[in-house]
Amino acid sequence: MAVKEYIRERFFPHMWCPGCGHGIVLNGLVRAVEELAINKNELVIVSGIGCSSRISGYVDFHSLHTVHGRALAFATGVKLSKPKLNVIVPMGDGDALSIGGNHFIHAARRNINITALVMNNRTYGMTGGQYSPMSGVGVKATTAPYSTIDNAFDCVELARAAGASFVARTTVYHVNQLSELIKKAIVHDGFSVVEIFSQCPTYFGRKNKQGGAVDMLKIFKEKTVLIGSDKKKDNPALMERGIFVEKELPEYCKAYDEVIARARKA
Amino acid sequence: MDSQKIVFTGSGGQGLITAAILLGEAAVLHEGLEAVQSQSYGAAARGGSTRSDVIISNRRINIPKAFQPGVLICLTQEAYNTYSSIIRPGGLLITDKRYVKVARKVDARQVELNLYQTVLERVGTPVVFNISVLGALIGMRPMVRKESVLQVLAERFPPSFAKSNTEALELGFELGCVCQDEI
Amino acid sequence: MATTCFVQGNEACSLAAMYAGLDFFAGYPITPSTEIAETLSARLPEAGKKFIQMEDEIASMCAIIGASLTGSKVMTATSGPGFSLMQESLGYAVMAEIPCVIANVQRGGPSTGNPTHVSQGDVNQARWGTHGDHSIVTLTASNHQDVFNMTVEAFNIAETYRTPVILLFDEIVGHMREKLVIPEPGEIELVERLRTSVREGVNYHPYLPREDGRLPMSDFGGVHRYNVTGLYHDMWGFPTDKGELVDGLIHHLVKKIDYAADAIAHHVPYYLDDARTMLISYGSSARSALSVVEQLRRRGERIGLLELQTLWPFPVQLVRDYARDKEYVGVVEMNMGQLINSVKLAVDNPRRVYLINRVDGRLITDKDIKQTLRVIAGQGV
Amino acid sequence: MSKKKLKDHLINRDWCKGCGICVAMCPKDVLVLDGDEKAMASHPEKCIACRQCEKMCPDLAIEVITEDAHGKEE
Repeated sequence: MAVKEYIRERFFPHMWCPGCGHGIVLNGLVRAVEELAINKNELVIVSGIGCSSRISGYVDFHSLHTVHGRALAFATGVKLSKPKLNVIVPMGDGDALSIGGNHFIHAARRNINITALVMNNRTYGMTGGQYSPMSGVGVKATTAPYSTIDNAFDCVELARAAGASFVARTTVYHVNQLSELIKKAIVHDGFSVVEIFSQCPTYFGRKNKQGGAVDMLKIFKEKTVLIGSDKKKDNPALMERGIFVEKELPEYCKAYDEVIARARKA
Repeated sequence: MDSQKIVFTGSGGQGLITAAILLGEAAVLHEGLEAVQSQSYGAAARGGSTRSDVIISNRRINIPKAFQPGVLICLTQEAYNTYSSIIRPGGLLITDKRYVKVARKVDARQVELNLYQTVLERVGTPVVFNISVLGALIGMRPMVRKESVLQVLAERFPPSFAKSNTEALELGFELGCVCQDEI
Repeated sequence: MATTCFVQGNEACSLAAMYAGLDFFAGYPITPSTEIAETLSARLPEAGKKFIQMEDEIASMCAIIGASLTGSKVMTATSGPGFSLMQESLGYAVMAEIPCVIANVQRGGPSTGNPTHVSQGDVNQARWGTHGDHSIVTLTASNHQDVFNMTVEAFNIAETYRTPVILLFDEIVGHMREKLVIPEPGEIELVERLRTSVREGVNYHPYLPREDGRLPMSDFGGVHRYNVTGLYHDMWGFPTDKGELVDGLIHHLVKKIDYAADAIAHHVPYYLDDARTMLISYGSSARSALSVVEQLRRRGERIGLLELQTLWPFPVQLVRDYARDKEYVGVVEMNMGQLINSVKLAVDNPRRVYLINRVDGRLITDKDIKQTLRVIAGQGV
Repeated sequence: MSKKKLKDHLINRDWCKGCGICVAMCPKDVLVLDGDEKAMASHPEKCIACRQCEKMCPDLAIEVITEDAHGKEE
């Protein structure tokens, strides 16, 4: 395993808390990139702000650590300007779906060939455990001492409705599926979204009495099923994992090439 | 040549801004003059009131707005009511009978054209009304040559418009020249 | 042969950007700047280059920063409300030293204000709109030839100093049409991006200035994989909170622009040699100021105009030198007094600096200026 | 394809934060946390080289080294 070829070892140990699921996402991402044997010089990682976004500093790609919520907008500039680059955008749930929600749906609408990884731990970890748009109703957070009343998004349905041509979901417990889905998302020619349930034992776990990292991983195991599983029929509350959308649609940068062709003909 | 200040007023969609641009462009590109064109914008793209100012001079033009224009063209009653007072005393106020009933309250020579009707009868389409207004203007006040405007029309519009544009400009120009004798 | 055309100021800005080698534009429609996006949406694809209409101004500013890092010359255009939205990422471009050009065609404000009327109310926002200590370059112009020149200069400064450059035009200049002579290619010198000569495998430091102060860049997609962040960072671009590194970074960001103030102090003096009264103005109000100066000169008054085209960094030395022998200075601007504060700080006798303004969305006229001048001179209205 | 055999667990003690995920997720109880709260292979002989610990380690601190039947390192 040549994982170390793809990381910046001098910054390890990383800054995430013990047992943080984001490290497992990093692990799966690096594994996926290694298996795809992508030239590191053609890989750009663009991230926003939050615990998740620190992932960009740890990988030995071209790395762009931007402002909160706008990573996809920066990434759109990178990709459209130089379409041969592979652009991967890891985001937290607040980064992607709260402050960055508009950029998320518009990147999906354009179907620009960017891989968005939504690392969903249902909280704002960096600022100390406030509730996020993915916390859902009845959750305790440092800004919800009486528990939340806000509904959560369904990230998969949002991405699908907005026009993403690859949409998948998994958890950091399902590590083999994790790197497989990231690989498929990177290879997919269009906007791809992988929502990854990730645990924050420090804030979400503690506040909501879910136990430590191991206990939270077990919850991911128990509360999710593969798409199409019979278990879902018996227990509709189970969250499905797998690929929800995978279709060929015109990719934005390629469509833009046609604009250039039309402009030159005119 | 002293500065010529012309203000076109009417409603959006009448093509007045285009006429103003054509005038400025003819002066700059084909007469070696300086020109500035500006327009006031309303929120509505069509149907709102429109004003476009053109200043033509052989010197640098500092202030781009024509506060007291020597020529004022009003092509709606509303524009006439609103703007007729801004004309420079002794200036030229041009209206079209189709759109404006004049009240003769200002100190200006007022010329009432019957241009819209004539264009409809002779060219067959009201689309080129603005071009004929421009023709009438330079017929009355030869600030740029007709040939310069024809050249700009040829550069700006596809060949399919050439015939009706030329007819409209000539028609307006003729009427303008006739009026020039009267004013 | 240079080409002569009769265009809007916004078109002049667009044509200049193309002349300067613009590769990538991202923007969002907003009056009175929209013609820049419209013109470039036609021109850029013709040249095989990129135009994108983003979902908002925030995204537009972010997208041009991303594109710049791949080696593109980039630009966005907006007006007041959009400029407000861009401030966070504008600060990012300052911090990460990203060459980019932001055209702000000013309208009335605050808030939605008046989209179709003139104002010069964003002068201080251009300087201090984003948070934190920083320096910034802001250029402006009063006529289309200068709009062209200053736009090309904006790209040149952006590349030279690795900095965002703001073009601060106004509604009058943006929307009016006048003559523009487009120079031949090569007639105006262009500054191209300075790229590192460091070879693959050798340590490249994206934030280590050369002896001349310039920082050679490496395009994303090239052989050097480095980090770009809005956090305080070291010479590799990685976050740091070490005191001496942070101190060095902040000083570098401010000094690289402020030390260049004299070199980039673009201005036009009119009749200042023997003037006893000096007007200072910029943008469309400088046209009215010049009209006044010419009228009063014809009456024998010794008055002149200093038209500033570089607003930030404020040309302190230039203004101080011109103001030295003047009885008084009138600053003509269409706001409640923004640039005048810097003028007062620059001159020896700030009590002889007067504001001549108009803020009702109409162009300040020669009459307005003359009336205030009479008041200043104690001659009554 | 010949079956992979464990050669070694490389555990980077500087990176390991002692979260215990590897210990809990190992199907064969190979790993434990030692007195310093760092992962350690206490029963390497039971390892089936499934790499679950390697893939699930949030600290990227574990590498499972295997060899094939001919003793070639993988």
